[in-house]
Amino acid sequence: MVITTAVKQGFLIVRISGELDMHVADEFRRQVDNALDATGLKNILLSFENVTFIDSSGLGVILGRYKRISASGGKMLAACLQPQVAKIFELAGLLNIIRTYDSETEALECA
Amino acid sequence: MVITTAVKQGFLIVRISGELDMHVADEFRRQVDNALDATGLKNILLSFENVTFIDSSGLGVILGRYKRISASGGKMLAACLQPQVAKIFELAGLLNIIRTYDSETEALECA
Amino acid sequence: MTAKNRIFMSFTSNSENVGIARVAAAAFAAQMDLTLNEIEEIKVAVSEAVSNSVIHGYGNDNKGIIELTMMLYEDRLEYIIVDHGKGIADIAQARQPSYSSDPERMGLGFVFMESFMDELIVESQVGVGTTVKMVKKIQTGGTH
Amino acid sequence: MTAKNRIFMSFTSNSENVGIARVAAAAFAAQMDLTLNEIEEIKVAVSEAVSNSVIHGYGNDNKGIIELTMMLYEDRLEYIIVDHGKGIADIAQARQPSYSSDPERMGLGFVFMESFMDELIVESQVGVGTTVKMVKKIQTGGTH
Ligand SMILES: Nc1ncnc2c1ncn2[C@@H]1O[C@H](COP(=O)(O)OP(=O)(O)O)[C@@H](O)[C@H]1O
Ligand SMILES: Nc1ncnc2c1ncn2[C@@H]1O[C@H](COP(=O)(O)OP(=O)(O)O)[C@@H](O)[C@H]1O
Repeated sequence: MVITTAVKQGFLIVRISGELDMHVADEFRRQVDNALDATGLKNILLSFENVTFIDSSGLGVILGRYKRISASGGKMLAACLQPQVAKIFELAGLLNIIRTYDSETEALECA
Repeated sequence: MVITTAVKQGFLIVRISGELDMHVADEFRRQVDNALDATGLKNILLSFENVTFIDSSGLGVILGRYKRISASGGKMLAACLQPQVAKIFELAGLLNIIRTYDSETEALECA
Repeated sequence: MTAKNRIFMSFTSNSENVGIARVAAAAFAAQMDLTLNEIEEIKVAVSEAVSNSVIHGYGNDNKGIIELTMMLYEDRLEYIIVDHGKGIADIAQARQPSYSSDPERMGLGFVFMESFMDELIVESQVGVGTTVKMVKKIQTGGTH
Repeated sequence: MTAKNRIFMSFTSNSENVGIARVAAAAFAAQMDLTLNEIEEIKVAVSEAVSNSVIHGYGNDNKGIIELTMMLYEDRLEYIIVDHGKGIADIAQARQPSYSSDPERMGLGFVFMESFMDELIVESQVGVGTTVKMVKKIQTGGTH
Protein backbone atom coordinates (compact mmCIF):
# COMPACT_ATOMS: atom_id res chain seq x y z
CA MET A 1 0.00 0.00 0.00
CA VAL A 2 1.15 3.52 -0.83
CA ILE A 3 -0.63 6.67 0.39
CA THR A 4 -0.25 10.19 -0.92
CA THR A 5 -2.10 13.19 0.44
CA ALA A 6 -3.08 16.55 -1.00
CA VAL A 7 -5.29 19.46 0.05
CA LYS A 8 -8.14 20.85 -2.08
CA GLN A 9 -11.18 22.98 -1.14
CA GLY A 10 -10.84 22.27 2.54
CA PHE A 11 -10.56 18.54 2.01
CA LEU A 12 -7.64 16.33 2.89
CA ILE A 13 -7.42 14.14 -0.20
CA VAL A 14 -6.02 10.72 0.57
CA ARG A 15 -5.04 8.67 -2.47
CA ILE A 16 -4.49 5.02 -1.66
CA SER A 17 -3.00 2.37 -3.90
CA GLY A 18 -2.52 -1.32 -3.33
CA GLU A 19 -4.15 -3.62 -0.83
CA LEU A 20 -5.82 -2.29 2.31
CA ASP A 21 -5.72 -5.08 4.89
CA MET A 22 -4.58 -5.66 8.49
CA HIS A 23 -0.93 -5.64 7.45
CA VAL A 24 -1.10 -1.99 6.39
CA ALA A 25 -3.93 -0.75 8.61
CA ASP A 26 -1.62 0.77 11.27
CA GLU A 27 0.43 2.57 8.66
CA PHE A 28 -2.76 3.93 7.07
CA ARG A 29 -4.00 5.20 10.44
CA ARG A 30 -0.68 6.81 11.24
CA GLN A 31 -0.32 8.60 7.92
CA VAL A 32 -3.88 9.92 7.78
CA ASP A 33 -3.83 11.05 11.42
CA ASN A 34 -0.51 12.82 10.86
CA ALA A 35 -1.90 14.61 7.81
CA LEU A 36 -5.01 15.65 9.75
CA ASP A 37 -2.84 16.99 12.56
CA ALA A 38 -0.50 18.79 10.18
CA THR A 39 -3.21 20.46 8.11
CA GLY A 40 -5.84 21.01 10.81
CA LEU A 41 -8.48 19.90 8.27
CA LYS A 42 -11.64 18.09 9.31
CA ASN A 43 -12.93 16.81 5.96
CA ILE A 44 -11.49 13.81 4.11
CA LEU A 45 -11.88 12.64 0.52
CA LEU A 46 -10.56 9.12 0.02
CA SER A 47 -9.59 8.16 -3.49
CA PHE A 48 -9.77 4.40 -4.07
CA GLU A 49 -8.90 4.34 -7.76
CA ASN A 50 -5.84 2.17 -7.23
CA VAL A 51 -7.08 0.06 -4.33
CA THR A 52 -7.08 -3.53 -5.54
CA PHE A 53 -8.23 -5.16 -2.31
CA ILE A 54 -9.98 -4.28 0.92
CA ASP A 55 -11.31 -6.40 3.78
CA SER A 56 -12.89 -5.69 7.17
CA SER A 57 -9.54 -4.64 8.67
CA GLY A 58 -9.18 -2.03 5.93
CA LEU A 59 -12.73 -0.85 6.49
CA GLY A 60 -12.12 -0.68 10.22
CA VAL A 61 -9.31 1.79 9.92
CA ILE A 62 -11.37 3.93 7.53
CA LEU A 63 -14.27 3.92 9.96
CA GLY A 64 -11.86 4.94 12.72
CA ARG A 65 -10.86 8.04 10.73
CA TYR A 66 -14.55 8.72 10.01
CA LYS A 67 -15.29 8.68 13.75
CA ARG A 68 -12.42 11.02 14.46
CA ILE A 69 -13.46 13.72 11.98
CA SER A 70 -17.21 13.44 12.45
CA ALA A 71 -16.71 14.09 16.18
CA SER A 72 -15.61 17.59 15.15
CA GLY A 73 -18.28 18.01 12.46
CA GLY A 74 -16.11 16.92 9.53
CA LYS A 75 -17.31 14.75 6.68
CA MET A 76 -15.84 11.87 4.71
CA LEU A 77 -16.32 11.27 0.99
CA ALA A 78 -15.00 8.45 -1.18
CA ALA A 79 -14.22 8.44 -4.89
CA CYS A 80 -13.43 5.86 -7.58
CA LEU A 81 -14.44 2.67 -5.78
CA GLN A 82 -13.68 -0.42 -7.85
CA PRO A 83 -16.66 -2.84 -7.97
CA GLN A 84 -15.27 -5.21 -5.34
CA VAL A 85 -14.44 -2.32 -3.01
CA ALA A 86 -17.93 -0.87 -3.53
CA LYS A 87 -19.47 -4.22 -2.65
CA ILE A 88 -17.52 -4.41 0.61
CA PHE A 89 -18.58 -0.85 1.51
CA GLU A 90 -22.18 -1.71 0.80
CA LEU A 91 -22.20 -4.95 2.78
CA ALA A 92 -20.68 -3.11 5.75
CA GLY A 93 -23.37 -0.42 5.58
CA LEU A 94 -20.77 2.28 5.02
CA LEU A 95 -22.64 3.76 2.06
CA ASN A 96 -25.08 5.27 4.59
CA ILE A 97 -22.39 7.36 6.23
CA ILE A 98 -19.78 7.88 3.49
CA ARG A 99 -21.02 9.25 0.16
CA THR A 100 -19.30 7.83 -2.89
CA TYR A 101 -18.55 9.47 -6.24
CA ASP A 102 -17.22 8.37 -9.59
CA SER A 103 -14.28 10.78 -9.52
CA GLU A 104 -12.45 13.17 -7.19
CA THR A 105 -13.69 16.13 -9.23
CA GLU A 106 -17.30 15.05 -8.92
CA ALA A 107 -16.90 14.53 -5.19
CA LEU A 108 -15.48 18.04 -4.68
CA GLU A 109 -18.15 19.62 -6.89
CA CYS A 110 -21.00 17.97 -5.01
CA ALA A 111 -19.45 18.41 -1.59
CA MET B 1 -2.99 -20.04 -21.63
CA VAL B 2 -5.14 -19.24 -24.65
CA ILE B 3 -4.00 -19.70 -28.26
CA THR B 4 -5.53 -18.26 -31.39
CA THR B 5 -4.24 -18.88 -34.89
CA ALA B 6 -4.52 -16.97 -38.15
CA VAL B 7 -2.94 -17.20 -41.60
CA LYS B 8 -1.10 -14.30 -43.30
CA GLN B 9 1.42 -14.26 -46.16
CA GLY B 10 2.13 -17.95 -45.91
CA PHE B 11 2.68 -17.80 -42.17
CA LEU B 12 0.72 -19.57 -39.51
CA ILE B 13 0.37 -16.81 -36.92
CA VAL B 14 0.09 -18.20 -33.42
CA ARG B 15 -0.99 -15.67 -30.80
CA ILE B 16 -0.41 -16.87 -27.27
CA SER B 17 -1.64 -15.30 -24.07
CA GLY B 18 -1.03 -16.26 -20.47
CA GLU B 19 1.66 -18.46 -18.97
CA LEU B 20 3.60 -20.94 -21.07
CA ASP B 21 4.81 -23.68 -18.72
CA MET B 22 4.71 -27.48 -18.42
CA HIS B 23 1.03 -27.42 -17.46
CA VAL B 24 0.02 -26.06 -20.85
CA ALA B 25 2.87 -27.40 -23.01
CA ASP B 26 0.91 -30.43 -24.31
CA GLU B 27 -2.06 -28.29 -25.22
CA PHE B 28 0.22 -25.83 -27.03
CA ARG B 29 1.85 -28.66 -29.01
CA ARG B 30 -1.52 -30.17 -29.93
CA GLN B 31 -3.05 -26.89 -31.10
CA VAL B 32 -0.07 -25.76 -33.15
CA ASP B 33 0.42 -29.20 -34.74
CA ASN B 34 -3.28 -29.36 -35.61
CA ALA B 35 -3.12 -25.92 -37.22
CA LEU B 36 -0.01 -26.92 -39.21
CA ASP B 37 -1.76 -30.09 -40.39
CA ALA B 38 -4.97 -28.24 -41.26
CA THR B 39 -3.30 -25.42 -43.20
CA GLY B 40 -0.35 -27.30 -44.68
CA LEU B 41 1.83 -24.27 -43.89
CA LYS B 42 5.47 -24.60 -42.98
CA ASN B 43 6.26 -21.13 -41.60
CA ILE B 44 5.25 -19.95 -38.13
CA LEU B 45 5.11 -16.49 -36.61
CA LEU B 46 4.64 -16.63 -32.85
CA SER B 47 3.17 -13.55 -31.21
CA PHE B 48 4.16 -13.26 -27.55
CA GLU B 49 2.51 -9.93 -26.79
CA ASN B 50 0.31 -11.40 -24.06
CA VAL B 51 2.69 -14.02 -22.72
CA THR B 52 3.31 -13.16 -19.08
CA PHE B 53 5.56 -16.10 -18.21
CA ILE B 54 7.71 -18.70 -19.92
CA ASP B 55 10.14 -21.27 -18.58
CA SER B 56 12.21 -24.07 -20.09
CA SER B 57 9.15 -26.30 -20.55
CA GLY B 58 7.52 -23.56 -22.59
CA LEU B 59 10.70 -23.08 -24.62
CA GLY B 60 10.93 -26.83 -25.16
CA VAL B 61 7.58 -27.06 -26.87
CA ILE B 62 8.44 -24.06 -29.06
CA LEU B 63 11.73 -25.66 -30.05
CA GLY B 64 9.82 -28.86 -30.86
CA ARG B 65 7.63 -26.95 -33.35
CA TYR B 66 10.77 -25.28 -34.74
CA LYS B 67 12.34 -28.67 -35.39
CA ARG B 68 9.19 -29.91 -37.08
CA ILE B 69 8.92 -27.04 -39.56
CA SER B 70 12.62 -26.58 -40.21
CA ALA B 71 12.83 -30.24 -41.24
CA SER B 72 10.68 -29.25 -44.23
CA GLY B 73 12.47 -25.94 -44.85
CA GLY B 74 10.04 -23.74 -42.94
CA LYS B 75 11.07 -20.87 -40.72
CA MET B 76 9.96 -19.57 -37.33
CA LEU B 77 9.73 -15.91 -36.35
CA ALA B 78 8.71 -14.38 -33.03
CA ALA B 79 7.13 -11.01 -32.33
CA CYS B 80 6.42 -8.82 -29.30
CA LEU B 81 8.59 -10.54 -26.70
CA GLN B 82 8.19 -8.99 -23.26
CA PRO B 83 11.58 -8.31 -21.59
CA GLN B 84 11.48 -11.39 -19.35
CA VAL B 85 10.50 -13.60 -22.29
CA ALA B 86 13.28 -12.12 -24.41
CA LYS B 87 15.80 -12.82 -21.64
CA ILE B 88 14.76 -16.47 -21.46
CA PHE B 89 15.06 -16.78 -25.27
CA GLU B 90 18.49 -15.25 -25.15
CA LEU B 91 19.79 -17.41 -22.31
CA ALA B 92 18.58 -20.50 -24.15
CA GLY B 93 20.38 -19.45 -27.32
CA LEU B 94 17.12 -19.37 -29.27
CA LEU B 95 17.82 -15.93 -30.71
CA ASN B 96 20.30 -17.60 -33.05
CA ILE B 97 17.62 -19.71 -34.69
CA ILE B 98 14.42 -17.70 -34.23
CA ARG B 99 14.48 -14.07 -35.35
CA THR B 100 12.51 -11.68 -33.18
CA TYR B 101 10.62 -8.51 -34.14
CA ASP B 102 8.87 -5.71 -32.31
CA SER B 103 5.53 -6.34 -33.99
CA GLU B 104 3.72 -8.87 -36.17
CA THR B 105 3.68 -6.36 -39.02
CA GLU B 106 7.42 -5.81 -38.86
CA ALA B 107 8.02 -9.56 -38.78
CA LEU B 108 5.91 -10.13 -41.91
CA GLU B 109 7.50 -7.18 -43.74
CA CYS B 110 11.02 -8.41 -43.04
CA ALA B 111 10.22 -12.08 -43.58
CA MET C 1 -15.29 -38.25 -2.89
CA THR C 2 -11.54 -37.78 -3.24
CA ALA C 3 -10.00 -34.38 -3.79
CA LYS C 4 -8.82 -33.56 -7.32
CA ASN C 5 -6.17 -31.25 -5.95
CA ARG C 6 -4.87 -30.35 -2.52
CA ILE C 7 -2.41 -27.77 -1.23
CA PHE C 8 -1.36 -27.44 2.37
CA MET C 9 0.35 -24.31 3.69
CA SER C 10 1.75 -23.54 7.09
CA PHE C 11 3.16 -20.18 8.09
CA THR C 12 3.96 -17.98 11.05
CA SER C 13 1.38 -15.44 12.20
CA ASN C 14 3.11 -12.44 10.64
CA SER C 15 0.71 -9.91 9.18
CA GLU C 16 2.69 -10.11 5.89
CA ASN C 17 1.42 -13.65 5.45
CA VAL C 18 -2.23 -12.63 5.28
CA GLY C 19 -1.62 -11.23 1.79
CA ILE C 20 0.46 -14.22 0.70
CA ALA C 21 -2.24 -16.66 1.87
CA ARG C 22 -4.82 -14.63 -0.06
CA VAL C 23 -2.76 -14.73 -3.26
CA ALA C 24 -2.24 -18.49 -2.92
CA ALA C 25 -5.97 -18.97 -2.29
CA ALA C 26 -6.78 -16.99 -5.44
CA ALA C 27 -4.25 -18.93 -7.53
CA PHE C 28 -5.73 -22.20 -6.26
CA ALA C 29 -9.23 -21.02 -7.19
CA ALA C 30 -8.05 -19.90 -10.63
CA GLN C 31 -7.63 -23.55 -11.70
CA MET C 32 -11.40 -23.57 -12.05
CA ASP C 33 -13.60 -21.55 -14.35
CA LEU C 34 -14.63 -19.01 -11.75
CA THR C 35 -15.48 -15.39 -12.42
CA LEU C 36 -13.06 -12.69 -11.28
CA ASN C 37 -15.77 -11.66 -8.87
CA GLU C 38 -15.89 -15.11 -7.28
CA ILE C 39 -12.11 -15.12 -6.93
CA GLU C 40 -12.28 -11.72 -5.22
CA GLU C 41 -14.86 -13.10 -2.80
CA ILE C 42 -12.60 -16.03 -1.94
CA LYS C 43 -9.72 -13.62 -1.34
CA VAL C 44 -11.76 -11.58 1.12
CA ALA C 45 -13.03 -14.65 2.97
CA VAL C 46 -9.56 -16.19 3.32
CA SER C 47 -8.12 -12.82 4.31
CA GLU C 48 -10.71 -12.49 7.11
CA ALA C 49 -10.08 -15.97 8.49
CA VAL C 50 -6.28 -15.66 8.43
CA SER C 51 -6.42 -12.12 9.88
CA ASN C 52 -8.59 -13.44 12.74
CA SER C 53 -6.01 -16.10 13.54
CA VAL C 54 -3.26 -13.47 13.64
CA ILE C 55 -5.23 -10.87 15.61
CA HIS C 56 -7.53 -12.85 17.88
CA GLY C 57 -5.97 -16.31 17.88
CA TYR C 58 -2.43 -15.15 18.55
CA GLY C 59 -3.04 -11.60 19.83
CA ASN C 60 -0.82 -10.18 17.05
CA ASP C 61 2.17 -12.19 18.25
CA ASN C 62 3.99 -13.35 15.12
CA LYS C 63 5.21 -16.61 16.63
CA GLY C 64 2.01 -18.61 16.15
CA ILE C 65 1.50 -21.13 13.37
CA ILE C 66 -1.40 -20.91 10.97
CA GLU C 67 -2.35 -23.70 8.59
CA LEU C 68 -4.27 -23.25 5.38
CA THR C 69 -5.47 -26.32 3.52
CA MET C 70 -7.02 -25.86 0.09
CA MET C 71 -8.97 -28.70 -1.50
CA LEU C 72 -10.54 -28.97 -4.91
CA TYR C 73 -13.43 -31.36 -5.45
CA GLU C 74 -15.57 -31.91 -8.53
CA ASP C 75 -18.22 -29.48 -7.32
CA ARG C 76 -16.52 -27.27 -4.74
CA LEU C 77 -13.45 -25.58 -3.33
CA GLU C 78 -12.69 -25.92 0.38
CA TYR C 79 -10.46 -23.65 2.44
CA ILE C 80 -9.63 -24.72 5.98
CA ILE C 81 -7.81 -22.28 8.26
CA VAL C 82 -6.44 -23.61 11.55
CA ASP C 83 -4.73 -21.84 14.42
CA HIS C 84 -3.53 -23.14 17.76
CA GLY C 85 -4.29 -19.95 19.60
CA LYS C 86 -6.69 -18.56 22.17
CA GLY C 87 -9.89 -20.13 20.87
CA ILE C 88 -13.45 -18.81 20.98
CA ALA C 89 -15.61 -19.36 24.08
CA ASP C 90 -18.97 -18.54 22.49
CA ILE C 91 -18.97 -19.23 18.75
CA ALA C 92 -22.61 -18.20 18.22
CA GLN C 93 -21.91 -14.80 19.76
CA ALA C 94 -18.66 -14.41 17.80
CA ARG C 95 -20.49 -15.05 14.52
CA GLN C 96 -23.08 -12.36 15.18
CA PRO C 97 -22.82 -9.36 12.85
CA SER C 98 -21.02 -6.44 14.49
CA TYR C 99 -19.83 -8.50 17.45
CA SER C 100 -16.16 -8.02 18.18
CA SER C 101 -14.15 -8.59 21.32
CA ASP C 102 -11.96 -5.69 20.17
CA PRO C 103 -13.66 -2.26 20.34
CA GLU C 104 -11.44 -1.01 17.50
CA ARG C 105 -12.72 -3.65 15.07
CA MET C 106 -15.95 -3.91 13.13
CA GLY C 107 -17.08 -7.45 13.86
CA LEU C 108 -17.63 -8.10 10.16
CA GLY C 109 -15.09 -10.86 9.54
CA PHE C 110 -17.51 -13.75 9.95
CA VAL C 111 -20.21 -11.75 8.12
CA PHE C 112 -17.94 -11.45 5.07
CA MET C 113 -16.92 -15.11 5.24
CA GLU C 114 -20.57 -16.09 5.32
CA SER C 115 -21.63 -13.69 2.55
CA PHE C 116 -18.84 -14.62 0.18
CA MET C 117 -18.71 -18.37 0.66
CA ASP C 118 -21.45 -20.98 0.38
CA GLU C 119 -20.73 -22.69 3.66
CA LEU C 120 -18.93 -21.67 6.86
CA ILE C 121 -18.15 -24.04 9.71
CA VAL C 122 -16.36 -22.75 12.81
CA GLU C 123 -14.96 -25.07 15.46
CA SER C 124 -13.03 -23.84 18.43
CA GLN C 125 -11.84 -24.74 21.89
CA VAL C 126 -10.60 -22.19 24.39
CA GLY C 127 -6.83 -22.50 24.84
CA VAL C 128 -6.54 -25.02 22.01
CA GLY C 129 -7.37 -23.14 18.85
CA THR C 130 -9.82 -22.45 16.08
CA THR C 131 -10.68 -24.15 12.78
CA VAL C 132 -12.63 -22.33 10.10
CA LYS C 133 -13.82 -24.31 7.10
CA MET C 134 -15.26 -22.49 4.11
CA VAL C 135 -16.79 -23.98 0.99
CA LYS C 136 -17.30 -22.32 -2.37
CA LYS C 137 -19.52 -24.27 -4.76
CA ILE C 138 -18.49 -24.53 -8.38
CA GLN C 139 -21.01 -24.37 -11.19
CA THR C 140 -19.14 -26.01 -14.06
CA GLY C 141 -16.92 -29.00 -13.42
CA GLY C 142 -14.19 -27.97 -15.87
CA THR C 143 -10.58 -27.21 -15.02
CA HIS C 144 -8.59 -24.83 -17.17
CA MET D 1 20.48 -16.32 12.16
CA THR D 2 16.75 -16.90 12.60
CA ALA D 3 14.32 -16.50 9.75
CA LYS D 4 12.20 -13.34 9.70
CA ASN D 5 9.42 -15.16 7.89
CA ARG D 6 8.78 -18.74 6.83
CA ILE D 7 6.11 -20.41 4.73
CA PHE D 8 5.86 -24.12 4.16
CA MET D 9 3.75 -25.59 1.35
CA SER D 10 3.03 -29.16 0.47
CA PHE D 11 1.07 -30.22 -2.59
CA THR D 12 0.43 -33.10 -4.94
CA SER D 13 2.46 -33.35 -8.13
CA ASN D 14 -0.29 -32.04 -10.42
CA SER D 15 0.98 -29.82 -13.20
CA GLU D 16 -1.59 -27.18 -12.10
CA ASN D 17 0.42 -26.72 -8.93
CA VAL D 18 3.55 -25.53 -10.71
CA GLY D 19 1.83 -22.22 -11.44
CA ILE D 20 0.39 -21.94 -7.94
CA ALA D 21 3.82 -22.56 -6.36
CA ARG D 22 5.27 -19.88 -8.63
CA VAL D 23 2.64 -17.34 -7.61
CA ALA D 24 3.20 -18.10 -3.92
CA ALA D 25 6.97 -17.78 -4.41
CA ALA D 26 6.50 -14.38 -6.06
CA ALA D 27 4.13 -13.18 -3.33
CA PHE D 28 6.66 -14.28 -0.70
CA ALA D 29 9.42 -12.39 -2.51
CA ALA D 30 7.23 -9.29 -2.83
CA GLN D 31 7.55 -8.66 0.93
CA MET D 32 11.00 -7.37 0.13
CA ASP D 33 12.05 -4.43 -1.99
CA LEU D 34 12.95 -6.45 -5.05
CA THR D 35 12.66 -5.30 -8.63
CA LEU D 36 9.97 -6.81 -10.85
CA ASN D 37 12.80 -8.36 -12.78
CA GLU D 38 14.16 -10.13 -9.70
CA ILE D 39 10.69 -11.44 -8.88
CA GLU D 40 10.37 -12.78 -12.44
CA GLU D 41 13.69 -14.55 -12.02
CA ILE D 42 12.53 -16.20 -8.80
CA LYS D 43 9.34 -17.31 -10.55
CA VAL D 44 11.29 -19.00 -13.32
CA ALA D 45 13.71 -20.71 -10.91
CA VAL D 46 10.91 -22.06 -8.68
CA SER D 47 8.93 -23.10 -11.75
CA GLU D 48 11.91 -25.11 -13.04
CA ALA D 49 12.52 -26.87 -9.73
CA VAL D 50 8.86 -27.77 -9.16
CA SER D 51 8.42 -28.86 -12.80
CA ASN D 52 11.44 -31.15 -12.42
CA SER D 53 9.88 -32.79 -9.37
CA VAL D 54 6.64 -33.39 -11.30
CA ILE D 55 8.28 -34.57 -14.53
CA HIS D 56 11.48 -36.33 -13.46
CA GLY D 57 10.89 -37.00 -9.76
CA TYR D 58 7.42 -38.45 -10.18
CA GLY D 59 7.37 -39.24 -13.90
CA ASN D 60 4.28 -37.04 -14.37
CA ASP D 61 2.26 -39.12 -11.92
CA ASN D 62 0.14 -36.66 -9.97
CA LYS D 63 0.18 -38.67 -6.74
CA GLY D 64 3.58 -37.55 -5.49
CA ILE D 65 4.06 -34.95 -2.78
CA ILE D 66 6.20 -31.87 -3.35
CA GLU D 67 7.27 -29.57 -0.53
CA LEU D 68 8.21 -25.95 -0.97
CA THR D 69 9.71 -24.09 1.98
CA MET D 70 10.27 -20.35 1.66
CA MET D 71 12.44 -18.54 4.17
CA LEU D 72 13.20 -14.87 4.54
CA TYR D 73 16.40 -13.80 6.28
CA GLU D 74 17.83 -10.33 6.75
CA ASP D 75 19.98 -10.63 3.63
CA ARG D 76 18.42 -13.36 1.52
CA LEU D 77 15.43 -15.38 0.38
CA GLU D 78 15.66 -19.17 0.37
CA TYR D 79 13.46 -21.55 -1.58
CA ILE D 80 13.77 -25.25 -0.86
CA ILE D 81 11.97 -27.72 -3.10
CA VAL D 82 11.77 -31.34 -1.98
CA ASP D 83 10.35 -34.41 -3.68
CA HIS D 84 10.32 -38.04 -2.61
CA GLY D 85 10.65 -39.37 -6.12
CA LYS D 86 13.12 -41.12 -8.36
CA GLY D 87 16.23 -39.17 -7.39
CA ILE D 88 19.27 -38.27 -9.50
CA ALA D 89 22.15 -40.74 -9.90
CA ASP D 90 24.73 -38.27 -11.23
CA ILE D 91 24.06 -34.73 -10.05
CA ALA D 92 27.09 -33.20 -11.79
CA GLN D 93 25.91 -34.61 -15.12
CA ALA D 94 22.32 -33.52 -14.48
CA ARG D 95 23.45 -29.96 -13.83
CA GLN D 96 25.34 -29.71 -17.10
CA PRO D 97 23.81 -27.31 -19.62
CA SER D 98 21.74 -29.10 -22.24
CA TYR D 99 21.83 -32.41 -20.40
CA SER D 100 18.42 -34.02 -20.14
CA SER D 101 17.37 -37.61 -19.56
CA ASP D 102 14.30 -36.83 -21.68
CA PRO D 103 15.06 -36.29 -25.41
CA GLU D 104 12.02 -34.01 -25.71
CA ARG D 105 13.34 -31.57 -23.12
CA MET D 106 16.02 -28.90 -23.35
CA GLY D 107 18.14 -29.58 -20.28
CA LEU D 108 17.97 -25.93 -19.28
CA GLY D 109 16.16 -26.20 -15.95
CA PHE D 110 19.28 -26.20 -13.78
CA VAL D 111 20.87 -23.58 -16.06
CA PHE D 112 17.96 -21.21 -15.42
CA MET D 113 17.98 -21.92 -11.67
CA GLU D 114 21.68 -21.13 -11.57
CA SER D 115 21.43 -18.02 -13.74
CA PHE D 116 18.49 -16.52 -11.88
CA MET D 117 19.46 -17.31 -8.30
CA ASP D 118 22.63 -16.53 -6.37
CA GLU D 119 23.15 -20.02 -5.03
CA LEU D 120 21.92 -23.48 -6.05
CA ILE D 121 22.45 -26.61 -3.98
CA VAL D 122 21.15 -29.96 -5.23
CA GLU D 123 21.04 -33.05 -3.05
CA SER D 124 19.58 -36.32 -4.22
CA GLN D 125 19.49 -40.01 -3.54
CA VAL D 126 18.24 -42.53 -6.06
CA GLY D 127 14.90 -43.97 -4.97
CA VAL D 128 14.62 -41.51 -2.08
CA GLY D 129 14.19 -38.12 -3.65
CA THR D 130 15.68 -34.76 -4.47
CA THR D 131 16.18 -31.50 -2.58
CA VAL D 132 16.91 -28.26 -4.41
CA LYS D 133 17.86 -25.23 -2.37
CA MET D 134 18.06 -21.84 -4.03
CA VAL D 135 19.16 -18.55 -2.50
CA LYS D 136 18.43 -15.05 -3.75
CA LYS D 137 20.46 -12.35 -2.06
CA ILE D 138 18.75 -9.14 -1.06
CA GLN D 139 20.45 -5.77 -1.41
CA THR D 140 18.46 -3.63 1.01
CA GLY D 141 17.33 -5.06 4.33
CA GLY D 142 13.93 -3.34 4.34
CA THR D 143 10.51 -4.99 4.29
CA HIS D 144 7.54 -3.21 2.82
N1 LIG E 1 -9.22 -17.38 15.14
C1 LIG E 1 -9.82 -16.80 16.23
N2 LIG E 1 -9.32 -17.01 17.46
C2 LIG E 1 -9.90 -16.43 18.57
N3 LIG E 1 -11.00 -15.65 18.49
C3 LIG E 1 -11.54 -15.42 17.28
C4 LIG E 1 -10.98 -15.97 16.09
N4 LIG E 1 -11.75 -15.57 15.05
C5 LIG E 1 -12.71 -14.81 15.56
N5 LIG E 1 -12.62 -14.71 16.90
C6 LIG E 1 -13.53 -13.97 17.81
O1 LIG E 1 -14.73 -13.69 17.12
C7 LIG E 1 -14.98 -12.29 17.09
C8 LIG E 1 -15.70 -11.89 15.82
O2 LIG E 1 -14.86 -12.08 14.71
P1 LIG E 1 -15.08 -11.24 13.36
O3 LIG E 1 -16.51 -11.39 12.94
O4 LIG E 1 -14.07 -11.66 12.38
O5 LIG E 1 -14.88 -9.73 13.79
P2 LIG E 1 -13.56 -8.90 14.19
O6 LIG E 1 -12.36 -9.61 13.63
O7 LIG E 1 -13.78 -7.58 13.55
O8 LIG E 1 -13.53 -8.83 15.67
C9 LIG E 1 -13.63 -11.65 17.28
O9 LIG E 1 -13.74 -10.34 17.82
C10 LIG E 1 -12.95 -12.63 18.25
O10 LIG E 1 -13.37 -12.38 19.57
N1 LIG F 1 13.58 -33.62 -9.11
C1 LIG F 1 14.25 -34.46 -9.94
N2 LIG F 1 14.12 -35.80 -9.80
C2 LIG F 1 14.78 -36.65 -10.62
N3 LIG F 1 15.60 -36.25 -11.63
C3 LIG F 1 15.76 -34.92 -11.81
C4 LIG F 1 15.11 -33.97 -10.99
N4 LIG F 1 15.48 -32.74 -11.40
C5 LIG F 1 16.32 -32.91 -12.44
N5 LIG F 1 16.50 -34.23 -12.69
C6 LIG F 1 17.39 -34.81 -13.74
O1 LIG F 1 18.28 -33.79 -14.17
C7 LIG F 1 18.16 -33.60 -15.58
C8 LIG F 1 18.43 -32.17 -15.96
O2 LIG F 1 17.44 -31.32 -15.43
P1 LIG F 1 17.13 -29.92 -16.10
O3 LIG F 1 18.41 -29.16 -16.23
O4 LIG F 1 16.05 -29.26 -15.33
O5 LIG F 1 16.63 -30.24 -17.57
P2 LIG F 1 15.28 -30.90 -18.12
O6 LIG F 1 14.20 -30.75 -17.11
O7 LIG F 1 15.00 -30.15 -19.37
O8 LIG F 1 15.58 -32.34 -18.40
C9 LIG F 1 16.78 -34.10 -15.94
O9 LIG F 1 16.66 -34.46 -17.27
C10 LIG F 1 16.62 -35.27 -14.97
O10 LIG F 1 17.23 -36.42 -15.46
